[in-house]
Amino acid sequence: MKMRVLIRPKAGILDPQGQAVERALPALGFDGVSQVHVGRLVELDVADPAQLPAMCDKLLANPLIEDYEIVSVEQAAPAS
Amino acid sequence: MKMRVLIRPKAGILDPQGQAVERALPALGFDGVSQVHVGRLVELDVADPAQLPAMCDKLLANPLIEDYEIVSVEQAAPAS
Amino acid sequence: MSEPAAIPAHRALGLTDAEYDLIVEKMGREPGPVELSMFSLMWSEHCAYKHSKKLLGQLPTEGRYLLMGPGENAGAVDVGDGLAVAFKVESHNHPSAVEPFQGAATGVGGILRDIFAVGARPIAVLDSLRFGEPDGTRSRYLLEHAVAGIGHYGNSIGVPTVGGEIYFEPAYEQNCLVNAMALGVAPHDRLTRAAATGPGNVLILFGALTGRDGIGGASVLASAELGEDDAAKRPTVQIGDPFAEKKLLECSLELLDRELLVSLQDLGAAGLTSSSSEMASKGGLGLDIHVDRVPLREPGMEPFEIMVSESQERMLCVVEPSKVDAVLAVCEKWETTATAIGEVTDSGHLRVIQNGAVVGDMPVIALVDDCPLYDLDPVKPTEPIYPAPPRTLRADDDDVQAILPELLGAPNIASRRAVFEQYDWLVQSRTVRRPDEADAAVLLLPDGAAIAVSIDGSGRRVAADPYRGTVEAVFECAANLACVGAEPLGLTNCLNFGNPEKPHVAWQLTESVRGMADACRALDTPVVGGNVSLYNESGGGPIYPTPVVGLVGRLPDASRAGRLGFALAGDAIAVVRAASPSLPGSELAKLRGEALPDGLPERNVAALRGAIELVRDAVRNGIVRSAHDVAEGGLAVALAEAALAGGIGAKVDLAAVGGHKRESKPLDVQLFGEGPGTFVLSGPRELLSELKAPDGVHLTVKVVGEVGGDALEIEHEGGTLAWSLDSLRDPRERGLADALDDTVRLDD
Amino acid sequence: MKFGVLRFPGTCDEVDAQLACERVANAEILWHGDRDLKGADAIVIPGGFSYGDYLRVGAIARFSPLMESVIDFAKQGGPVLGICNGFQILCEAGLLPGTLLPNSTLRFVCRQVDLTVERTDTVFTNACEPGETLSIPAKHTTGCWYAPKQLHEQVEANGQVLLRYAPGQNFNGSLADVAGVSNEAGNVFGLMPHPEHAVDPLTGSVDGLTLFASIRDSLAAHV
Ligand SMILES: Nc1ncnc2c1ncn2[C@@H]1O[C@H](COP(=O)(O)OP(=O)(O)O)[C@@H](O)[C@H]1O
Ligand SMILES: [Mg+2]
Repeated sequence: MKMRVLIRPKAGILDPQGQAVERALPALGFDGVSQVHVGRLVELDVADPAQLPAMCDKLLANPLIEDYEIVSVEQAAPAS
Repeated sequence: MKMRVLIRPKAGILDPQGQAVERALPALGFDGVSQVHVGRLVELDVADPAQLPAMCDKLLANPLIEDYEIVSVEQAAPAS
Repeated sequence: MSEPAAIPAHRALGLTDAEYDLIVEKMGREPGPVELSMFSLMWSEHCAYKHSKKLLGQLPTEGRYLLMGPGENAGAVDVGDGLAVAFKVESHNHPSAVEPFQGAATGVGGILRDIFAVGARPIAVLDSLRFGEPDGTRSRYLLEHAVAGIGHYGNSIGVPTVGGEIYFEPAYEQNCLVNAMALGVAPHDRLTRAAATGPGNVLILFGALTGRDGIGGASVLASAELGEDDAAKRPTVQIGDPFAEKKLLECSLELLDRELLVSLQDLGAAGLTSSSSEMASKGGLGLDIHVDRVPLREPGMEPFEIMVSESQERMLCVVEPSKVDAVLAVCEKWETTATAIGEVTDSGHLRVIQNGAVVGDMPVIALVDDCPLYDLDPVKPTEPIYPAPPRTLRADDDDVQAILPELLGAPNIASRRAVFEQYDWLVQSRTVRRPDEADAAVLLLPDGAAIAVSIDGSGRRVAADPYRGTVEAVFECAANLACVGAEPLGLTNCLNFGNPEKPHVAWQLTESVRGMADACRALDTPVVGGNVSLYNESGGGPIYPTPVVGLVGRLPDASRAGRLGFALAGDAIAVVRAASPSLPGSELAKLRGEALPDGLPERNVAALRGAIELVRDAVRNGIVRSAHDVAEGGLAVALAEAALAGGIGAKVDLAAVGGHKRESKPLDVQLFGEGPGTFVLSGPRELLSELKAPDGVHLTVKVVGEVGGDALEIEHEGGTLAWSLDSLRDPRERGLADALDDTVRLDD
Repeated sequence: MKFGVLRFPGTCDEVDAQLACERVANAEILWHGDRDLKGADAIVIPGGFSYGDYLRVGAIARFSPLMESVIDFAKQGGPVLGICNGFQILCEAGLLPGTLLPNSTLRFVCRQVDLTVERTDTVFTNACEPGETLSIPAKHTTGCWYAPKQLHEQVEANGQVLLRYAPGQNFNGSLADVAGVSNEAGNVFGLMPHPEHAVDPLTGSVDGLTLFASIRDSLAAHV
């Protein structure tokens, strides 16, 4: 089954990449952007999706600083 | 408006990170995983979502080697 | 292959009708699609050196220390103690223009493979970069990403990037140059050649899987000017995987140490096609390649795609049948996929076989040796080729007080710290002189001696005078080596030029190679290898002709390696001068918006060599505590650099500098004039005053001042100029850093 | 006394670390696929890019067979030193507190830095002078040490911060200028700067040697 794991910095955790993007956008003429956070996207085909939380806790995410969210690709909406 | 950009390596482009993860998982006792790809997740609050594709092309993604997909957070499935 | 029906396939692939007819003649029939695609690569400029090979024949390739010259993946020289140093410089200009991070990264990956393909363990990388002026967003983007890409690859694979050079000129706006040089060490007996020998021996492909990377990439790219449709070339961007290459490197060296290989060859541009045909050609034999056995990253690849794929991090080796299992076991240990894909034959043909069916069958000689070599028709241009740059100097022309800080902040002179701090320059514990510490990088050898290396090539001065500018570039490298006490052993080069079919570019190329040959002879230094990158002219006309020179030397005692910074208050300062400086073609002239001169002054080559030897010996004998050669920005900039590097000031009397032309020149010429053959030394007065020019050599050696204080003071006929070190440090540190700081990069 | 120096695919500084160790004792390189620590009295996890730093620095290496043995070794009180990537791996393995985030500049930086020694009564710093400043090179992209408030307070309260960047030297944005932390028991220590690259006057400073000497001396004291 085709799944996605969305991994993002926990709220309040230092996110230099997010800050850098937020600083850069106005210079490129994009205003009204805030709350930028940069995380990781892991896409994978997994036989037994029930294993995913364990995979995330063990390898894919770092629970100390990251939250994750598991989405099946079907659920994810396509680009607008 | 709270939006998400999912950025992943273009199909056919080498994805060393995906390969490394796919190699590692069986050793951790997770089998039946394939087609692993690692990309970036960007979350942001944007006043005018219509600007997002331009932001992606200019800064958030590298159109030469990455595809991106724009999702509004409402549409995305909740954490498990 | 899909190309508009209108153009015949061979033209779409960059072959002329005449070349195509010759292929038909050599084949005795029309080539099939697989054969045509392979010929189109092997007969491309990049692989066949169609427009440069005849010229390259002029370069001296014999030398006392030479172990392996042009023709192998990298050349090698003897550094004593049974050790060899292999080195080469190569360009990755077009891929870097398309995708700077990956283009530069795979450039480093490619040159490293050339080094370990000859059995040497890579010990250093240097980079040579050319961009448009950094006030342009595009140029800043290219700079930031190319530097990040070089660092990414070199840092991750554990090879230090110990030096390099960057110039910014409008002429590179449309064509950035990204050249990378690598060095490696090997015991003499591990040096490996690429010749496939022993019919019946097995051909093993190992490393990364083969995908549709750079299909018709570098080779085709490098052979046609980049057009508007760069985008069309983008889907095939090659991604570098330094982790895979690190395993490939360790795996290759272990295979060689265990003496399991007959020969070894990297896969670079033109992938399997050029690596296999070069191996067959060097062995004078044939090869059968079974494309169906090649492990693929993507399903359904056509035989021609497999043969031309430029997927990175792959090697090819020839193995005796009895050793195949042992080879596969070593590859397994290094998590490196290895597959027997064919065998050596005595057919003299390269045969491509798919599931038993022959889909390509070509005489190796036709592929490798029969490509026509073209004569150039060089014509010296009657009109200036390059427009005068815009004036950027803020100071008045005669305000020398304000000019020095401005020069120190100029993109071509400002501190490179913001760049080299992104490189690991110390891994492997050999780096005796790190960036900014000396004019050349110095790398420790096991026996306490050291290798010194420098890379240089000022396109602006070559544009002003292709012959003398190239001579200067070679002597500049030799001067850098002299300042750390090293004697040249061998030279590598990358010739970055425009379209050689245009008479003025042909003239630049011809004159430049002639200059390089003469300079190498003057220094008794052989050319051990190199690379040629032509057709660097999209949009805004040709680039500055840019022969990038990499010079490798040796010093007997690493602990005596020279430094460029003033060391001790009270030390005397001496200036060694073999030629008088001038402003045309200088950095100051550029800032003043002056057009290039038509020609550079003639130099007394014997005097230049004399100065280099005098400085080298002074450093080796411990007579000096600092040595720095005068380059961009002239004497004043060199003095400022020596003061800033040492964190201590200096007092200098210009009148004492003299120079063998007695008439006194305008102040700005004395301060900022450029040209080879001038050095700034410091050391104990009693020792420095002993320094004498050897008899008959047209050379002046003068004590001109003293180290001390926290300002640079320069006395001249008209009075005394003084700058606090802080007022010089600030512009020098910020000049380039500011340009880099406002660019953002998410991890590529 | 013998150091065991780990080698993973993608490790870069293991030979340098071995040479550094050999200046004060014996050293042997241990392969990630084995489980045998070959009788090493102390373990060094060197710098580099194990598994290419892919996914997350140190995330994959920490699961190698050899690391399981190292984790047991550490739990029994054996001294373990993690340098740069080794520090990252030890954090991922849960042997050291906190984690390492990308440098605030997002760039790789290679630079000589000054470090202040916070304690000299430890396995790893006993050969240092109290308050001594060490000049040691650092080189990394992901060296910003971070711990949630509560954890950080604990770490400080327990005196687990052994090295801090001297004033003005913290280029990566590390919390409280932390350059190196130990575990609570004090037998596991990680730092971002590279002491193994500061052991020879020819190639720079020699200040890194004291850390290796400290480990040797503390082991000698305990036999
Ligand atoms: N400018 C040059 N000066 C001297 N030798 C050169 C030059 N350009 C290319 N060569 C030599 O020609 C041979 C073929 O070069 P190249 O195709 O770049 O090798 P590779 O495919 O291994 O990179 C090499 O041995 C190289 O050293
Ligand atoms: Mg090669």
